[in-house]
This record gives sequence, C-alpha cells and structure tokens, in this order.
Amino acid sequence: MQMNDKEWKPKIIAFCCNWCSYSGADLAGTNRLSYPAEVKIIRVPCSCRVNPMFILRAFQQGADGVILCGCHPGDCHYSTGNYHTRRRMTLLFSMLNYLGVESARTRVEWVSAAEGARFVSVMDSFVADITKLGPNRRLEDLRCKTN
Amino acid sequence: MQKIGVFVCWCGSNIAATVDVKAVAEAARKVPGVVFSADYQYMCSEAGQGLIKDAIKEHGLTGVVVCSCSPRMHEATFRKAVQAVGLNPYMLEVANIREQCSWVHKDMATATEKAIALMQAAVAKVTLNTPLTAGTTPVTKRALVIGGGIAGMQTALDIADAGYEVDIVEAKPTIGGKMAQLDKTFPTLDCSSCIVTPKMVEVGQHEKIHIYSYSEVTQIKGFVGNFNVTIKRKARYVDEAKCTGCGACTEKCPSRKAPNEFNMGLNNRTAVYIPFAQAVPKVATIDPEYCIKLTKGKCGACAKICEAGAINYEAKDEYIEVEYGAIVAATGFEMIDVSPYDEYAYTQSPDVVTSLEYERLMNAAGPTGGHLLRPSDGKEPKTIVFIQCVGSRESCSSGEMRGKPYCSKVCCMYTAKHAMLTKDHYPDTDIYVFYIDVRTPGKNFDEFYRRAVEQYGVHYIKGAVGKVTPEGGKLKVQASDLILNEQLHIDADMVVLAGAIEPNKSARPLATMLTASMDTNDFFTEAHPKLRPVESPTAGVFLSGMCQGPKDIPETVAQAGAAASKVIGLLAKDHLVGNPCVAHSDEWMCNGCSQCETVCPYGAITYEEKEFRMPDRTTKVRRVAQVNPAVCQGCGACTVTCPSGAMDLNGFSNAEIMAEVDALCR
Amino acid sequence: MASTYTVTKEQILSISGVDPQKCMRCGKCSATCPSYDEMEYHPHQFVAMVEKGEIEKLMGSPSIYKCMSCMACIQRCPRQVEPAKLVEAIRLGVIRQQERNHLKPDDIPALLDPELPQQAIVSAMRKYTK
Amino acid sequence: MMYQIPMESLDRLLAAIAAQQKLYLPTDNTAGEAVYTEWTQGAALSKKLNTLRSAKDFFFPQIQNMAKFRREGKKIEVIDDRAEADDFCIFGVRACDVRSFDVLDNVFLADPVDTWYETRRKHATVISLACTRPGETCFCHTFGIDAAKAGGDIQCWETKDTFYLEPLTEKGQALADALIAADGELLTQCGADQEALVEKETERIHKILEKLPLYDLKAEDNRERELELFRSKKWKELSSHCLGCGACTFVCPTCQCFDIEDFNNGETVQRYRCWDSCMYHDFTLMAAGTPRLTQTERFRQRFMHKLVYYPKAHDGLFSCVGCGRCLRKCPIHMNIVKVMETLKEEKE
Amino acid sequence: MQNELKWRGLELLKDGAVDRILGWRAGQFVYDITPDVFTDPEDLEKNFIYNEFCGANLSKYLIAESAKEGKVAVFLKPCDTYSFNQLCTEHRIHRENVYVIGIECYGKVSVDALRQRGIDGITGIRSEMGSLKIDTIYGEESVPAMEVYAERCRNCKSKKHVVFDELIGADGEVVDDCDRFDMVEKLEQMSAQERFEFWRGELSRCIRCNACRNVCPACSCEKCVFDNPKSGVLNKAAADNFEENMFHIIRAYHVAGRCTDCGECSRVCPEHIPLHLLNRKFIKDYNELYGDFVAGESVGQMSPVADFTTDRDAEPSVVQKGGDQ
Repeated sequence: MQMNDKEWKPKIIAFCCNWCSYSGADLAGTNRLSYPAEVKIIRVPCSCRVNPMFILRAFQQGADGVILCGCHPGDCHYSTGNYHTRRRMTLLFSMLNYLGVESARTRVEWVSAAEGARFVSVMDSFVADITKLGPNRRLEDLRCKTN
Repeated sequence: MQKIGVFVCWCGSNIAATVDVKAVAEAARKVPGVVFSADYQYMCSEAGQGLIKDAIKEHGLTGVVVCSCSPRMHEATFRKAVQAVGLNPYMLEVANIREQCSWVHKDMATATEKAIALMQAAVAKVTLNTPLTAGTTPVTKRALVIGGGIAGMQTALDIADAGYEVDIVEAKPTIGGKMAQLDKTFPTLDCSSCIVTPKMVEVGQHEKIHIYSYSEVTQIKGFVGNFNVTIKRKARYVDEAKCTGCGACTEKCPSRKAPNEFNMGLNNRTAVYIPFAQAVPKVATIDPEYCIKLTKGKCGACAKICEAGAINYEAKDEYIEVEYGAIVAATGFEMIDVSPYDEYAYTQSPDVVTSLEYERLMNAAGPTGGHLLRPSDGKEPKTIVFIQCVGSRESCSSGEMRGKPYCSKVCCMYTAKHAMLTKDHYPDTDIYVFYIDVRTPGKNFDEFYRRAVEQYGVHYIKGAVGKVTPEGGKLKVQASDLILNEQLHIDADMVVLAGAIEPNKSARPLATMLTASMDTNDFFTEAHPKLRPVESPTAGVFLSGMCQGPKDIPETVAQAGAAASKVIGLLAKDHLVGNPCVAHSDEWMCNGCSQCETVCPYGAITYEEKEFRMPDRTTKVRRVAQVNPAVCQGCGACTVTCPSGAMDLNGFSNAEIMAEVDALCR
Repeated sequence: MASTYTVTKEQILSISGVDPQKCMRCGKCSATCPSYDEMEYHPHQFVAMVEKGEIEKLMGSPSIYKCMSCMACIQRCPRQVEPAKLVEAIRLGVIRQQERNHLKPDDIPALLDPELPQQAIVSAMRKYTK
Repeated sequence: MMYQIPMESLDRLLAAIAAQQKLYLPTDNTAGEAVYTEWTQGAALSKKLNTLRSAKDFFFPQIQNMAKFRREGKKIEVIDDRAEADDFCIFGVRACDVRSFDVLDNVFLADPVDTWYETRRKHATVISLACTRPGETCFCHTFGIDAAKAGGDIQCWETKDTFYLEPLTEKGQALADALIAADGELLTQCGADQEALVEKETERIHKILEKLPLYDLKAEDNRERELELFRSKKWKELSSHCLGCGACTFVCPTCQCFDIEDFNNGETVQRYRCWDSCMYHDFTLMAAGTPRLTQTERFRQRFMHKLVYYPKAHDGLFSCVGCGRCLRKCPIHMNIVKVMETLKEEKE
Repeated sequence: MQNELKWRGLELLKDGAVDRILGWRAGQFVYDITPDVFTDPEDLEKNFIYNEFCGANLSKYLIAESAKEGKVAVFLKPCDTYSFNQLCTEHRIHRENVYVIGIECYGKVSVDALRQRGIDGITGIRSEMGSLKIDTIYGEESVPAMEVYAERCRNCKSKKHVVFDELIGADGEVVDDCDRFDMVEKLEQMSAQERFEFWRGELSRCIRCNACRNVCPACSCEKCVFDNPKSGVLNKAAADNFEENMFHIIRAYHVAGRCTDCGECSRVCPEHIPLHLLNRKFIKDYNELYGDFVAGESVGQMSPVADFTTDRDAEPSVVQKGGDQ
C-alpha cells in the first residue's frame, strides 16, 4: 500500500551524542523551540558509537533520512570520538552516494549543548530536504510493506 | 521473557497538556513484553517513585520504562528508585517525552503519536537490556610525579601535605628545574633562588616525598588507581646514602672540561660534580663521559679523598618497580635550538646568547659572578639588542620548520625583566628590544613593561631584526623600524635571542607510555580544554606546568596545585567505582586485528594471547582483545571499528540500538 | 586594449601565489632587505599594500625595480609570506599592461636562437604572455 | 512424433510458446553469462554451453516466501501468502539439468511433499535442448546422461539450419498440439529423412563427447564403501584449502539444502526459506551446536551426499549430473571430479 | 619460471629450511589450479604448477598455516605481498613462521575472459610472444594475452614486492600511471539515478555465495557479522534488494583501509560483479581526502579509516558537494 504524496511524512532518525547534541535537543525543548515531529532521536554516548549498520538498518526499516549529531570537532567528551565520526561518515556517505543513494538523505551536524536554536534549524532544514526528496526508494526493504 | 512496566509522567501540565498521557499508557499495554502501565502527575515525586516501586514488587517487573523528562534530568533518580526494590538500575530506560516531545510540538495528536513511538523504542531497548554492575578497583595510595621542577615540586608538596606518599622522578641529579637557573622573576623582580631553594629543601625533607633524582621512567603498565611503573635509576657512581655533599671530591677532580649544564655551558665543571650549591639531594654525581677513571681506567682521585667512601665506580643502572594510584606529568620545557637561525649569528659569535644564557650571565651564582660581561672578551657591553619571537609564531605550512607555530608566552615579560635589571646595574647601557607585539596579559604585567620603557628608557622598536653580522668585535644588527618606516643599523655588543620554548624531549616517549594524547607540538592534551584543564584524557594521569602548554611561574604553581587536588581526590578513595557502560569484547569472535586498540583514546584495550578450547576439542592460542573496564570510558569508538562486532558496548549495545532504530522506523 | 587592462589584487595574488593575510607584521623582510634604503615602499609595505589592494600605487613606484630578487625576505620570513614573489608579481603586472611586450606564440619561431636554452624560452613565455 | 522448424524461424516459435504460457530461456546477461530470463520480443537464445545458475531455480528458488505473521497488539495472525503458479515453460534446458529435476523430485516430492516445489513443478513444461558444443568441464556421460538426447517434456536439437522438436510426454505433446492449433504453419512434421538427420546430429555430438577430457571418468558405486570412505584420510587434504563459500552449492543443479529465516519489521514477520550450503560453518546448526565442526567434515558431507548417501537412498542414482558448473565456479578449483579421482586412488 | 620455483621449493624442503611449501597444485585442466601445501618433495616435483592461471592470492592461507608448528615457505606475487603485510599489521600472520619467496609476475589470465570470447572446451594453453594459443576440442584459438588478463592485472598497481625473504625473478616498481580508478571516476560522473541503476544491475545478480568474502584476505573475522545471529544483521541470502546492497556496502566498509585491492573478490565472483569498484571507491576517497595511503605497503601502518586529524579532515558534507539528487 503506497501512501499518496499528501499523506506521506518523512521518517527521520537522529542519532545524538549524549554530551552535546542530545543536551542541545533538550535545550531546544527547554526554550520551547519547535521542530518537526518526524525527527526521532536516539541517544548514543558519542557520535562515534554510530555504526554504519545502524544507518543502513534505519533505511531498511523505512527511514527517509538519517542524521548524526555530535559535539563540535575538538569538543568531544571522549576527546577524539567525533574525529572518528567525521572520517567514517565522510567515507560511508560517499559510498552511499556512489551507490546512487541521494546524498541529502544522510547528514552529520555538530551541535553543542548550548545550541538549542541550532539544533532546531538543523532539523528544520534536514526535514525540508528530505520532504523535497520524497520517500526513500533506493535503500528500503520492501518486504512486509506491499500488503 | 521480560516483564516490563511503563510509567508515563504528566509532569504537571508540562507533558500532559500536549501529550495524551492516558493514550501513551494505553498504547504501552499493547506492546509485547509490557505487563503493566500507569500514568501519574509527577513520577519523580516520592509518590511517583513509590508507584514504580510498588509495581515492580507487585508484578515482578524485570524492566522499567519511564516516559518523562530528559534522562539527563532524572535517569539517576529513577535508577536509584528501582535499585531500592532490588531491580538492577540499568534495567531502566527513560523515554524523553518532555524536552523532545511535549515541549517542542504543539499539536496533541502529533505529540502523542511521537510519545508513543519514543515509548516503544524505550521498551524495545529495555527488553534487550541486561543487568549491569559497575566494577570496583582498589586504589594504590601513592602518587608519582614525573619531573622535579617547580611544577613537579609544588604538586608533590600539595599531595604529600594531604598525607599521601609521593615519589618524584627527576632526570637531572637535582630537583629545582629551570626556575633554579633563573636570576629574578617577573613582574616582582624577586630573587628566583630565594623562593625556589626553600621549596627544594621542603621537598627534600618532607617525610611523605621520596625523590628519585638522576632517574627516568622506562615503563608504565596498569591503569587508574593501579599503575605499575618501572624507574631506571641511572648509575651515579656515588652512593646517595653515604655522600654528605661536602664537595671535597669536586675540588680534587682533575677532569675540569665538562660543560656546566647549570650555567648553560657558559663555563666548565668537574667530572664529579654537584650541580649547584643548593642542590637537592646534595649529592655528587660522576659524569661518566668525562671521568678519567671511567673512561681510561686510571685516576680514582675522588675515591681517595672521599671520607664517607661513597664513590663506587662499579655502579650500574638499576631498575625498580613501584605501584602508584595516580601519575602527574610535570616534564617541563626546553628552549629550542636557535642555531638554525643563521641570520642571528648564534653559532658565529659567543656574544649572541639565548635568554637563558643571559639569565646565567646576570646571576650572582653564574659564571661571571653576577657581573654582566661579554662572553667573547669579558668586557661590559654598552649596547645590547634583544630579539623577540625567535622561533615562536612561525608558520607551519611548509614541511621544514625551524620554529614553532605558537606564542611562547613568557618571552615578552622576561625580556622586559632583563632590560630593566641590566639598566639597574649598568644605567648607561643602551638597550634595544625588537618586538612584533608585546604581550602582557597578567597581573601587573603591562605596568612592568611600561616601567621598562618609561622609567628605564629601554628602546622598544616595533620591527624585526633581519640579520646580525659579527664584525670587528661588534655585532652589526640590521633591523627595521616599522613605525618610523626606516631600516636601522645598530652596532651592538651583545645580542640576546628570546628563543621559543618547546616541551621537554622526554615528554613524547612518556606520553606513549602513558597512552596520554599529545598535540602536534608535543604538549600534553588536556581532557577538556575548558573544564578539565589539568587532567589528561587518560584516567589517572594529570598534567602540571609547561608540559601542557607555555605558562609562567604563578600559572604553573596554580596548575600544580590543581593537579595535586585532583590526585588527592583520587587517592582519597579506597575503591574506584567504574562506569558499567563500558566496552567488552567477545573473545570467541575477536580476530586480534588490533583496530580497536588504535582508536581507543584511553588505552583501555590490550591484547593477550589466550588458549582456547575449540569445539572440536583442540586447543588453539589466539590473540584477543581485552578491555580494562576501569579505564574504558564507554565512548564506543572501538565497537564501530570492529568488523566482526566482537566489540560491543554495555548499555548501548548493537542489538539495543538497532532495536530502537527498528521501533522508531515503524 | 592596453589602456583598459588593469591589474587587480586577485591577479597579483594568483600570479604570486602569496597569501598576504599570513603576515603578522613583524617586518623581518624589511629588516633583512639589502635594497631597503633605495626603496620608496619596503617589502613589508608590499605585503600590506597588496592586502589593501593598492596595486596601482605599487605599480607606479620605482621600488619594484629596486628589488634585486635576492630572496632574503622569502628565506627569513617566519610565516612564509614570500614578499619577493609579490614584488615580482607587480613587475609582471606592469609588463602585462604594456601591450607591445605581449608576445604571441606565432612570433616566437622567428625569435628562436638555437643557442637559447629551453628554460629561457619557457620563462619568457610565462613572463610575456598573459 | 518429431517436428521441425527452420532456424531462422526460431523467434517465431518462441513467440508462439510465449503466447501460450510464460516462457523462460537462457539469454546472455551484461556480464557475459547465460541466465534464464523471461522471454520478450527479440530475446536471443544464448549460445553458451549452459546457464550460470541451474534450472533448479524455477522449482526451488533461492528465496521462497512461506508465510507471514502479523501482530495486532498482543495477537498474532498467520497469513499463508503462497501464490498459485501459472503454467510456464522453460526452454533450452540441457540434459544435465533435466536429470537434476529427477534428483530434486526424489527429495521434494517424496512424502511429505514439498508443496511449494510441487506447485511449480506441476505447472512447468520443460523443453530441453541437446548440447551442440560441450565444454571440457562436462562429464554428464559419467552419470549415464546423454547430452544429445536431453529429455524433458519436449527434447530439441538445433542444427545449422533446422530446429527439431520431439515431445516426450503428454504435457509436451499438449504444448506442441496447442502450438499447432494456434498456427498450423509453424511446425512441420518430420519425415524419416529428417529423423535420420537428427540421428546424425546425435552421433556428431557423441563424437565430441568422446573427445572430452573427462569422458573416461567413471562414477563408481560406492554404496558398500560408505564407512570406509567416511573415514578416509583424504578428506582433510582435499578440504584443506576450501574457503567455505557456497559458490559450488549455489550453482549446483542438485543441491537442495535450505534454511528457514524470518524478517521482522516489527508489525509483520515474513517467513522465508533460502538456500543453505553445507559448506557454511553454521550448516545444520542446532541449539547444541553443529554436528560438523570443521570444514573437512562439511566438505565430506557435500561429496558423500552426492556420491554415496543419495545413491544409497535412491536406488543408485547419483546426485551429481556432471554439468561442470562447480568446476568452473569454485574460487580454488576444488571440485567433485578431483574428489572422485582421489577416492578412486584411495581404493587402489 | 615453474621449474625455478619448483627447484627452489625442493631445495628448501630437502634442506629442512622449511617444513612446508604453500603453492599451487595442478588439476585436470591447465587452469583449475588449487592452492595447496606440499610437504613431500616427490609430491612437489610431480604436482606443483606455476603458470598464467596461478592467480590465487596465497596470503590468506597463511593465517592458518603460520599458526601451525614449523616453518612454511610461500610464493607471493607482488600484489599478494601487500596482503601479506596487511595481515602482519593485523597480527594475523606469525611472520617468524613464514619464509616469503617473492615471484615476478606479468599478469594472470582469467579463464572467464576466454569463455566470454566464446572459447570453450579448453584442453591446453601455450603462451607465445604476448599471445595465448588455446587448444580446444573445436580447434585452436589465439588471443592477445593482455586482453584476457584479469581486470586487476590489466590495471596492475604494483610490480614491487613490499616484502620478501628471497626473490625469484626481478623486483618491479609501483605502477604510477595505472588506470585502476578510471571506472570509479566514470561512475562518479554519472547521475545518482544512473549510478543507482548501474549498481542495481550489478548487485542484483549477487547470489550471496560468500566467495568474495571468504577469499578476501581482509575478511579474516572469526565470525562475520552477517553469519552471526546476535549481530542483528544475520543474513544467509539476499532476500531483498536492500540486503544485497547492505552486504556489499558493509563488507566494503569493513575492509576499507585494510583492502589492498588484490582483486580476489572480483576474480572469484561467479556472477562477475565488479566488487573491486566498491573497494576502490574507498581507496580513492581516502587518498583524495586524507592523503595517499596504500594498505599493506609496510607493516604497522595506521589505516586512514581508524586515523584522524584534528584540523584538516573534510566534513561529511563534502559528499553533498556533487549536488546530485
């Protein structure tokens, strides 16, 4: 059953590091700054905990966009975690793009604990990008979805 | 099969006004594994917690999900609550339906739908959670301070005063460090020796401090609370216990050609020597490179004169192993080698000196007895040129670099000091200071600098020196004055180079032993640049003084105290309670590739050759990763680098996170 | 064409490959310059003036011909700004403004001297073509 | 009864069959291998010796959905999602693959009948094709298969200018009749002359087969030597460099092992079966572990099954058909022929 | 060449310098060569083969062989030596138990390339002046050798042995002007839709036989995530397009920075999927982003995928710079 375009809302998974970005998202809440409800946050200790398999899994299960948020480079709670994230995700995203997956479906953003407003603007723009792209067709698992 | 209870908090109207909490609790009941759900006005209140506790007891819950505010807010509260009734605290998950739901969404239907999704993700995760117990490790109540300069001494004194044993390992025959070589200190112009030597004595006499002078750390094993350190005690050829420091041997020694390190090589010392009068420990040392007995086999003059019989030509390097709970790096600094700066003629004329050499030339205990005399002809200099930023603030774009990219921080101030002291003693000296910027952020610093200009008439010239040419007993200095826009030619008697400072050469190998991280300039990296400035990212390793970055004496002492307080805080504990959310390796799946070891910022992963009994009843020795839970901080970098997934993270396991992903994508 | 041809800051930067923003205003280039007294604008001023975009002023100054390209400033600059390259770039700018100096590739064969080293031809091409 | 059609009209024949039922035939893919694809206008019959994957895919595909489970709250609904197959026709099946259907039938159609297999098998018409250019890896002869008389529901020959068809079964004859009914000019009945030409073609093929390097390979009845072979020391040597991949089993026309897995998207579970391989270390993994701990044991399983266990259970029929796919596809070129030769040496 | 190798192997065995020789065993045809270990000189004499079909990279076998008692000698072609070093870096090979004999290599022939030219029924092959004379039961065929070399040999990246204890033949140089990234570049220049279709076309053929994984020297896990029910991505067959993608993306990711581009994956793929194009994409990316790195060039190298710099690393957003949707 395909939903028509009007009904369709993107599914967004946001992996947020516990120390910066998850707090940044909390701050957005504390300041009552609104962002699209399609964004669902998963808390991880550090952005470097995010395994490429998690990202692919999200797409498999029907996510339309996956975003990773971590501390700004240099501010990692574990000192070097986000540097690993930066390299790993650059390489992974490049590979996904190479396989023809739209590059806008994946993103890494650095959001500090003080950047509630930035968290919101990042999510707004990401959701807008994904909405423009439409449903994820190139990396989904169609099983169990056709009836 | 898990029995999970879901508790939905209203948070007054904070949640309930936007999220239909009843609907969330209702939806929870439909989730497989959930046997109980409830909603309540304030879950964090005594009554709310009571509700949770009662449900655990009544329904035999094995896992709890609280849908409430951010876990950063009350996760600890709820963990304590469930623990109180015997549930493992890590069998609890918080679904953040306030900060990340009710407060950011306005439409009730939307917010409720999202809250249900978040609840389901938390249930999915808690279903896979396993009880976790934090490990504890005992703490060895002894600290090691590496480096016996002012930083190391201050750290050691502060720790020792708190009642803990401290060992100082110092590479030189005496503690005291660079500060002992200085003449006066800025901006107060008080005598450096007068303040540092009493500290040295205090350290030497403190019953809780043991000094391993003329020694080096060669191996560090273990982890926070339980370091095992191998110290190499270099052969001194003088028995420390017997030597009285009378100095008779140094008088008799016929080998007098060894450069005197304490005076920056400006004069010579004997092969058997005591670095300076106030040395601690005041014990002689034989320099094996210059000792005639040790190089040629004949002589023995010192042994003959020594009444204490302390001389022992047969001495060998000794290695001792000591256990420590904490380690402080206080390895200090050196001045860079300025000889690559050909344009400043350092290697061409003895009258071009470094600031530290100039310091010794001014010092009453120095080679000239405190009279400022030119090294070339022993005459008083009439014109002195000081050149700032020699090797500091250099561009690092090219591969071949003579200097350092950073500002060395102390040169501006000590040059002002040198200028003033010189003017004080020899008022008719002409002094030129060539600067790029004069940096004086510090209490009474700018006033100090202004005094040099206004009171002493030191010529401060904005511009650099292009070249120094020794010619006819003079040093021809060619420089530009950027304010007057003219090129200057000064005939100077002496030129003083304020060379950049760099970390001591021993710091890099030490960092490797400590698995502590360093920046590209070989300064130790702090655990957090703002909030944890005296800790290394490696647990149990602390930083004191210049080894972390350029700083002056008061800053060094302040940091030394701060490092000491961190050490005291650690040693005050009998046991360290670890974070149970640490990585662990499935030995059966580990293939020993060591990728995880390379990404661990804490050195928590080691490899062991272990014997395995295989299913086909053979034994096989395999190299497998071991995580030390006391050192691991739980970032998870290793889990992603492990291709087989042998490495996983407690509390945030692959399966748990994937279950959350699945739940949220539904 | 010649009269309308103006040399811009961007051109100077691209010809020289110098980033004047790296300069920390120490003046070591000027301190080291053997032609300093002959010059109206000194090496450190070249850097500052290029950064400010005062290319015309520099092009009109005899200073550009006083630089002997001894490269001492390049050698000694602690931040690898390379002022001499800027001076050379300004000189090139002047040459390029003078259209008669503009060498067309077709003209070259006639000018070729078998003795002329290949390198000289290449550098002439570089210098006299825009 | 035998029919013929000029080679240049082959496309017409294919179109006519496709008009009756779904038609699959070997065509060349972009990687230069022959694969079975559904016929579309202009599809060219591959000139390759054989398809990369065998024709077993039609009856026993790599993935076969079995059932769905849907969860509503705490209730689970079971949905039988099997679709009834339409009639279809597989064209150009070689003799070896035709034999493989017998091997598979013995397994899947024996009690309890595998209904997924049965349905597909029932609806299929197999049109075989004699090999014109056997390759060096062919050894169907070893198992008494005649590459020149391929069998199936209709067996065919292609010569330079004529294509011959001979229905062998009712199903085959029915298809031929239907074709003739639809287009009376399509097929011409063969006279004795033409039948002699087919016989000549058969002989030509036999002559080529005799030249094949593996022509003399003999399949020995080892049913009596089961335990002796099981205990042979040679397995260790033979398997020592086996990579444990499943290439041989997946291209094999007779490998029939499968595993059952679930895909769970939270609300719905899709249960499916997929090919398994005895070369995989988790083959027949049970709660208590695997009965075959080392690659040697798994390797032995594969060949003992093909050469001893299966013949023992099925009246001496080998479950190898000599198609030679594993000879071509094994990354390290270890294969059943080497195993047979080695076991023979063992005996000597 | 074969005799030289055999002679040296015999010498080493007879001397007792090594206990085993890891080499190639002849099969029924000229090309069906099996990597194998020889302990008996007579066996070596009789069954050892070295010809243009000895493409198999023997490095991976050393994981098991070097863990056994005694010393094993191995013949490694230049590209295999990279794998060897990489495995040493990963502590998978006990170097002290291995005697590496580097052997000169001009390229290896792919039987599949012959078959794709319609050559079948192969009974013998002779190499003559850069061309191959192939005897088949249907007559003799001749092809220029270069055209039927395996892809990795046509785009050979190095003829230099990065490690050896002794060399047979000459040592070559790293091939600076090899064109191995041309196809990657071509793909990069396509639109995302074209790339997607290209890869669907290739990966949809995957039968998940695991040959690529099991032959890969970098895939040396005790248990692959895709075989592990606890990993959450257990997957025996690609039941959906997604799973085909997943397997190959993750496999390429897991070997990134460790893959030496030995080309075994593409060589063994029964479906001829150009798997090397995935690995090369990673290689090309990290070379461009983080500086040139050749896995296996020396022992103890830090993989650029595990490494980082604090100030110069590109942000993941560089991927979006293409702007293609």
